[in-house]
Amino acid sequence: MGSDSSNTVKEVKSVQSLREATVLFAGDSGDGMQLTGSQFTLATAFAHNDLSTLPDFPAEIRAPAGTTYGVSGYQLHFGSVSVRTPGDEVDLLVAMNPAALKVNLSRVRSGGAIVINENAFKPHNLKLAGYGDVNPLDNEELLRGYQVFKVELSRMTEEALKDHNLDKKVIDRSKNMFALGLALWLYSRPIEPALDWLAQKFSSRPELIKANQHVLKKGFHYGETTEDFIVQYQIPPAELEPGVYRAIRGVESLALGLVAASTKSKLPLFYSSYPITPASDLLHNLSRHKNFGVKTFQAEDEIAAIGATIGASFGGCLGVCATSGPGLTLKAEGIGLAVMMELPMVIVNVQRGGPSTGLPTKTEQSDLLQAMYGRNGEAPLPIIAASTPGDCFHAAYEACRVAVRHMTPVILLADGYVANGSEPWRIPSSKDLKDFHVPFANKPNRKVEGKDTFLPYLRNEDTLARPWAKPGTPGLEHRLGGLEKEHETGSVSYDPENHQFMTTLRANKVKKVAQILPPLDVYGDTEGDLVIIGWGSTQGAIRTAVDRLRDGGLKAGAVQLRNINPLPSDLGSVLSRFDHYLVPELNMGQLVRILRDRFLLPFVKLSKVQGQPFKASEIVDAAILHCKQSS
Amino acid sequence: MGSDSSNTVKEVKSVQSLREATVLFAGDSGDGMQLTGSQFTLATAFAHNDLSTLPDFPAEIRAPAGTTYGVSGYQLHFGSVSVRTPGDEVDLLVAMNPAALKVNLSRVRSGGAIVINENAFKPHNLKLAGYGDVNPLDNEELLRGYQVFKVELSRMTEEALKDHNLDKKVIDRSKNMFALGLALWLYSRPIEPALDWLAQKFSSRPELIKANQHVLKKGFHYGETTEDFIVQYQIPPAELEPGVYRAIRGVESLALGLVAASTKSKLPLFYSSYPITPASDLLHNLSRHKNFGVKTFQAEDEIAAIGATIGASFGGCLGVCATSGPGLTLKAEGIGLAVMMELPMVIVNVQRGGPSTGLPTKTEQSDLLQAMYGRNGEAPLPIIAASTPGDCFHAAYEACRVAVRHMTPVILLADGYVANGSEPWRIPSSKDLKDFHVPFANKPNRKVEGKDTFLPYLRNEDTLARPWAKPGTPGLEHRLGGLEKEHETGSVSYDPENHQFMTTLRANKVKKVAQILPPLDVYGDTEGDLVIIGWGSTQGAIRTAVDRLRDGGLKAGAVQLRNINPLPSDLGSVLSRFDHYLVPELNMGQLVRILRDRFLLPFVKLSKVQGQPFKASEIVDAAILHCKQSS
Amino acid sequence: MPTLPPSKKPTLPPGLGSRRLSPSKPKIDRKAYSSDQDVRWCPGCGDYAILASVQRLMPQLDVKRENVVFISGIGCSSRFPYYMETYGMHSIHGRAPTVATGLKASRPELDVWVVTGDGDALSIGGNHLIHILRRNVNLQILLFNNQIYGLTKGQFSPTSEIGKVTKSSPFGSVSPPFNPISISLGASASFVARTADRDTKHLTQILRRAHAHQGSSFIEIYQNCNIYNDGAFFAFTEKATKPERTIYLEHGKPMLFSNGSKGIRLAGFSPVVFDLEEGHLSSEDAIVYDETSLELAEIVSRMSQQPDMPRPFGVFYREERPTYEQMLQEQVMAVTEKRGQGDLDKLLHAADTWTIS
Amino acid sequence: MPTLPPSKKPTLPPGLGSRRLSPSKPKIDRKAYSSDQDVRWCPGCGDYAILASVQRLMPQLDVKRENVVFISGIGCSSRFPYYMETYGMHSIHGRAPTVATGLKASRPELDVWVVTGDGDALSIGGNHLIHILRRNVNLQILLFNNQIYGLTKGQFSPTSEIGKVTKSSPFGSVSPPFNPISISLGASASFVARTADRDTKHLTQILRRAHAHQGSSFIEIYQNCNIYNDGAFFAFTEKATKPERTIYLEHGKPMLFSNGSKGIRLAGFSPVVFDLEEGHLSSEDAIVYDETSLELAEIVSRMSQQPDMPRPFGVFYREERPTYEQMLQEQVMAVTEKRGQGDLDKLLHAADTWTIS
Ligand SMILES: Cc1ncc(C[n+]2csc(CCOP(=O)(O)OP(=O)(O)O)c2C)c(N)n1
Ligand SMILES: Cc1ncc(C[n+]2csc(CCOP(=O)(O)OP(=O)(O)O)c2C)c(N)n1
Ligand code: SF4
Ligand code: SF4
Ligand SMILES: [Mg+2]
Ligand SMILES: [Mg+2]
Repeated sequence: MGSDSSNTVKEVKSVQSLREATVLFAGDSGDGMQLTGSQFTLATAFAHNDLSTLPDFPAEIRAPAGTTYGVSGYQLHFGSVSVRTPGDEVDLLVAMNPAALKVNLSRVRSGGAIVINENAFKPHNLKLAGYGDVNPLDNEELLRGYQVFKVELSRMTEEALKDHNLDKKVIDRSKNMFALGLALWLYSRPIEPALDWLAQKFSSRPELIKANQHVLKKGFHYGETTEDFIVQYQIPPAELEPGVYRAIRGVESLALGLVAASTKSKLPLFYSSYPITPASDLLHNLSRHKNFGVKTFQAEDEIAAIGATIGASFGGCLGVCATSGPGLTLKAEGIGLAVMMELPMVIVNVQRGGPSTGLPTKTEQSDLLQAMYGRNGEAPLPIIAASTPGDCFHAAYEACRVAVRHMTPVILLADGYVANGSEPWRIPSSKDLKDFHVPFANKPNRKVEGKDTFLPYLRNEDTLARPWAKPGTPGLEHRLGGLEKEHETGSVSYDPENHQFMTTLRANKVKKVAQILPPLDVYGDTEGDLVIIGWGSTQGAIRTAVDRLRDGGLKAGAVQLRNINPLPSDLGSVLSRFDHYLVPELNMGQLVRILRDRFLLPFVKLSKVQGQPFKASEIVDAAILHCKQSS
Repeated sequence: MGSDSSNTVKEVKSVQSLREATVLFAGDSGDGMQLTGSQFTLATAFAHNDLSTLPDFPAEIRAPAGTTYGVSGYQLHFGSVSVRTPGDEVDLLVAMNPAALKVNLSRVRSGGAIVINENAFKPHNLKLAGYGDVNPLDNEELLRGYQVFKVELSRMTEEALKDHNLDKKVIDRSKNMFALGLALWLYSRPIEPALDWLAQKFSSRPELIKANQHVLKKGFHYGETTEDFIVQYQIPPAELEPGVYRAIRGVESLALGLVAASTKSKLPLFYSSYPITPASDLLHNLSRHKNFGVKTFQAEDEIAAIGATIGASFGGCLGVCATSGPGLTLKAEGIGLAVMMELPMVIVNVQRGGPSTGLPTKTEQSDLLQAMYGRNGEAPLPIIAASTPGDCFHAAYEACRVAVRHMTPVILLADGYVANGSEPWRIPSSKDLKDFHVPFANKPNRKVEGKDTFLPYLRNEDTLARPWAKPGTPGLEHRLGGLEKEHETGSVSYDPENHQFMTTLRANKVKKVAQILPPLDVYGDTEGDLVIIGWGSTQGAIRTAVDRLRDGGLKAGAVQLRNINPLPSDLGSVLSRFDHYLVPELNMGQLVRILRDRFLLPFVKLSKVQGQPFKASEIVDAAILHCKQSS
Repeated sequence: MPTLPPSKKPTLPPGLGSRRLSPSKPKIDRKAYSSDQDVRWCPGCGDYAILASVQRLMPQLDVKRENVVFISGIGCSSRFPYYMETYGMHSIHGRAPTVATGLKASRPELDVWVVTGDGDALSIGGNHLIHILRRNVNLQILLFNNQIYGLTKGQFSPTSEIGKVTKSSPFGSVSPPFNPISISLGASASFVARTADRDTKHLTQILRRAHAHQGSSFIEIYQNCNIYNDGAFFAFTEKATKPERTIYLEHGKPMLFSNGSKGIRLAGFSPVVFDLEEGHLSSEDAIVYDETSLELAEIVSRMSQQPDMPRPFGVFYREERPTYEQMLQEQVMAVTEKRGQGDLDKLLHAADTWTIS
Repeated sequence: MPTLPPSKKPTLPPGLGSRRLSPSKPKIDRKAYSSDQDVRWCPGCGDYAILASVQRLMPQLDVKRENVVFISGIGCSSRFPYYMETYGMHSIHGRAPTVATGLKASRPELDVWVVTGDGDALSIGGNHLIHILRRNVNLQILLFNNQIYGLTKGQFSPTSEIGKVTKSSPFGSVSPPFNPISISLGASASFVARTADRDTKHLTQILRRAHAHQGSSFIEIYQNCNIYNDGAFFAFTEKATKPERTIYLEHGKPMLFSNGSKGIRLAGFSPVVFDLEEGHLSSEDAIVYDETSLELAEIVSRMSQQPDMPRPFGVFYREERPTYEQMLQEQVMAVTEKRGQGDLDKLLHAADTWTIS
């Protein structure tokens, strides 16, 4: 880094060590906040902190500049301790314009720091943000209790680049690098990863590498030199399990899990999808992995996507498709067909705010009951949920395994939060992944009247799976379809007893999945006052809440359900060891219905539908309230 | 009737009076069994009996003659007492061929009568029916315990028509009239309605009127004259409430209910549908009522049908569409949009056997949870179920009223059994139908900054309905859509609190429907040992079972839920008066899940998925077993 | 050179000069048609120009604002209804034609406009599009074709060219595109036209004619998505290349382009370009465009797939045939006339009845 | 009379005389392709003849039985796969093309046939049909057109004529029909043909040619539903009327019918009938059919909508272009070649990593 080295900082500024911190970058959609956030994340990962992120962007592609609905934010929580949520409260807000301040001020903890791009606080922007004629920077009342740093971000960026011979637009766009540099300095993060990344990103345009790197360093140096900032923070490395790590986003992790399942099972991955937020990135990701034999198919709609998945799976491939809520409705009929034909495949649903088009870029967990029951007739299937960005890998892998083992479609539930969020991820070794047995049928399986015959619905007694015979296998020609099938032969049957039998059998097959589930992992106390039951992306907030509750003296535990259908068989005995049951969900209460029905226990729901994940404090409060009320 | 008069019969044969009887006509799809059954029904209705029917036909249009899967049946239960099911056991089976005997023999009660068309028991037919080389008519073992009447139906029909100069096929096709005549005689029914009907049906072909009437009478006389039949039965009129009656099929009744709602509300009925068994008949029915201003639209698929319904409803019409299970999956996304836009409409789902294409011509109740939850996001809506063919009228009327009152889509659940079945129906008078208030908005509803403004999401506090402003109304121009709406203004809003508020509000609006529900009608005992909770078409079997249980000394009651969402508010207090709870459903247990979740009581399910309605005896047995086990 | 068959002589197409149709209209200006919602498209998006043209056109048409309804699906383009101070619906992806059909069939007096994108109309909504066209529901369908999925941030669409590199096709798309004009002609559309966002005069003229047409009017509008597919149509809209690369179809006029220096004639069944300046052939040799000839429309529509051909704009085809809602309404009236207005009590009793007292 | 452009001179279309392509095939007979399921169509249904023709044709084709897959939707016609002793799927209504696309894209070596009805393919399934055609997935699509919904007992379909009285249109349908040939041409199908159940020789010949074609082959098969729409096509299939009412398209041959006594020529852009026996015009004046001309195919396809025209049968259009699965496969291979076969562990580490020990 030559003479720009920042190694001298610590001598002039006081350095304060923290266990954890939460930073939020917020600005216009066009301000590059998502990039800024991810670069800060990378630097933080390199500093060996644990971390969790929450990107949050508007539904519009480029909402008009300056408006509150055009604000894009990236929140990052990191620490030397285990970090599981993007942070309940913000320690540092970087606000690039008035709208960003307006939208996010309430998230900053009292005493927290706010870095403000002073140059953006002009009358026009103030009006757009709804501040009217009064500049909030002049409003002491409003900003009382915060440490406010007004920085002339835009102007200093211009200054820095005045000799770079770049057009005004380009210059203005680099101001996020100033903010990044400053933030990196504030938390004593290395700037090398960001410098490298810039070099790569603009490899074809050296002038932009130079300019952006220059601004980045200027930001860093600004922190170092200006007297505004008297404290610099340092967050020591977290104690993470030994291993090789990378930062990973949920969608990437999902994609890798699918590729891993395909590689280990030697089943070619056929992925079909119709773009929909927030699932599209999975399509983007997988379409790059063609050299793993992955074929991606952008279908004309979600119905075609599930149809193609069924076709590929009939053909002996690992058929996978992904969508979000509205798309899942359209796949319902096809999934029902797959249930009837008993073909293995994985349907990923990256949930978003509903109903209808709802809040397409916001997170929610409100498709659980749709996943369970959103098909005509009795059409049960296994449901698996991913709890963290890194866990998406394992959940995806597991979904594929279950699908193939039991010859059934599996729904894998993720949500916008887990898919877009990122965390440090210990990279597994391919050889440590569970093996995958794919027993394609290759010969007749029954003598009927002396003739070798293939019965496509003969069962494996253990898994209740029927055989998978792929076209191209001589002698196993057979026909599948959506009409009720006769036991074993698979012929069309309208026989009343057969229908009852097959309906029960299909239900039992799904129940069989519980056989291979590992014992439940109860976080915190394994018996006591309160158990919190969650599923999917709420894991971080729930575990943090359990820590706090235990710190407060409650005997509290938590169970995060990876498998929602079937429920793990030891769930009942875990529950029996607690007095109270709290079920926090980002919906109006869905898992809680399943649990109440199953166990007839007074589970209490905690609902949130605000397009945002839980704060740990919300769960803590609800838990305390509930335990108090009922005792 | 001239010299053919049958008034002399009673003198020569012994006449036995019965309280009730069950007759089953069974033959090839081409044998006209459905017609025979409905004519017998009509005659029975004219004899003022109460009755209930169960038509049962194959999925194929014309399955190959003589096979068991080609058997078409029509079962009819009638009596001087209240009749609520098509009968658990058959007293008289008319079997037109070996396959019909094979399929239905087990339904005949021991001691029951079987009239067999002897001429059809030829080697070819026997083989097709799976009897191999042995004629069951020669198999004493098989037919022991039944009164068997072998009748040369085919031959006698030929004889009767030999001078009529008709071709062989036409002659053969009239043999069902012989069977009908004989059956009418056996139960002392009048033959005039059938004679009139023939005259009408063949009005353009007098030779067929003559021939069929002739054969019908021959059948009647055959009973009278042959010595085979020594007893004739008589079933005295039932004590029905005074009024004007007609026999009505469920689909007809549905159609009339919709037309009635349209007439009373003065909302033009716009009905769109894509044909699907067993809902298509509703389209066929309504498309005849154009002079009521009814417009029917056969859409390109179910998605288009719900879309057109939404369009019509936006336009201020009574939008209705109907489908069956697989079609409901396809409507899910559209229904979610209607929930978000809060437009009134009725979606009729005539359930059939699932999953997937399943058993399209058989009955099942397995779409309840789909109706509840089969949409993305939190999208609650009212669900109403029809319990008998005649009740379809009232359920349809009520569904329309609720939809308009609360500005919400409503799902009306029927099933193949209730839609195809028929019963005597007391015709309501149009003036006795509940009034229908349709408050179209016609002026601005809020002053905003001094300006008259129309807020499309301002609420009626009582119903929580928003105003319905139809295009064409000056000054109320507004936009609807599937994105989350801001309270009152209806503008697009991504605000977290607003989303929580609106989600809760939509849920509360549906709950408000409970306000206008009449107190629950508890059948049988209103407190005691056991309450049976059912919904939809199981009503008849459940009530019959309750009668029998009470005869057996149990204090038993029954509640048939017309409203499943929201549940009636007095259900809890009804339940509290009983010790045991049984929930019979034609599915694997769906209502029972809702009830267990809601009341945390040990409801016990009774599941049947055989494409057939419950027999009362199945419910009686389960009830006794359950009460025994738990005491 | 083929001549027009006698029965199909050019007539003044409806909608041309529609101002004359309503000479005394009071001046309502564009603002009356602008809603209070902030327009949220990206700065520079082609959608703005289309919106402005529509808002300016509406007051000139012979309709009351309260009778106007805009219905859209999902996509950037489908935000359109929010910005129009008329009745409107932003429905679900691909289904706008179904909603519009239900609305128009039940309320024929309304003036209904469908706004849709290339993904909305031709990917997920392809079926509804061809069905509304065959039924000939009387409304206008504005397909904003930007050859990309805008709202979902840049995947290839059913009109994207083969080989297109996008987020979902990093090595190039392998799906050949639809030709929207050919599809709609194949589906028996009764009015088929193409125009572009940047040529607001032509756009307005085409919209006016579409509005005057009785039946489904299908208008493909080339629209620039400056974020994900910038410049896709610049060859046809920018001054430098436009004369060479476009040809404007005008009923009864010879098919000429390049400022009249080139023409299109038929060789066999295929259109070919000829140069008037070479002197062998004159404008007499050019095809005289006949917008009532379905065969000619189909021939000309295929020029869009040939890179060496100028791209045709204007009205490809127009046919007068009964509208769906008109036939439906007539049937209702005919049945009512024959049977009399329905009487509910009579209907309830319309079966064999008996009385129990 | 227009002449063929030089580049499009007739060539021997593939599939004609395919027996010669595989001269030494062992005789497997039709039975090997009959499954053990009872055929459950109504006696007299046109589906039987098509089934028999397909079962007879299969052994003559150069494919192994285990590589053959029949995929259908829902409808009477869609029961077809149950009766073929091959792999098969009776999927859901309208979606067979999607299943077939997934299967064929992932297993290009299979020989896939789609069987569908007019309701299945053109009503609920219209979108998938046009998309599979544009993508040009290499398979055969057999559309059994009986102009009615058979399985649901007789409602009008998207190919039923206007005014048709059915259960759902007691006063006559008000929906104009699709022309399946035009729709498929509009959707850029690469092989489009029409034949009929009762002409098993022609049917077989067309199926053979479709099979030989590389790409999506669309075959409309007129099929008699003797229960709900008996005789819909008798004018084209019965001896008395067939010569007058049909014309068989043959590549490179003049368009003649009525036993050679009448011909079709072009007037303007429209086809017209002329009488050879009147002596003014000879067979030289008839259009020489060119199945490689899209423009001609479209012109001729419109004859089906004109009641005074003979109905065209045969191959309307054929074009060679890459298949979807071939392009997809080539892309996979190219990327693999460039990057090497994927290594999972490398991929998992393909990011900025750090080690904690
Ligand atoms: C059922 C469903 N599937 C997918 C989506 C996601 N989606 C929204 S708009 C869109 C495509 C937009 O492309 P286009 O119609 O061309 O409109 P543009 O944004 O380009 O104007 C998609 C795939 C959705 N909203 N609903
Ligand atoms: C989603 C769905 N909607 C409707 C149906 C009912 N349905 C089955 S087949 C069919 C139409 C059959 O017509 P066609 O495709 O022409 O086949 P055909 O029976 O005439 O051969 C319909 C509407 C269904 N099975 N699934
Ligand atoms: S993404 Fe493209 S189409 Fe969408 S608003 Fe932006 S520029 Fe317009
Ligand atoms: S209904 Fe028609 S199409 Fe269906 S099997 Fe019978 S004859 Fe064939
Ligand atoms: Mg687009
Ligand atoms: Mg058909």
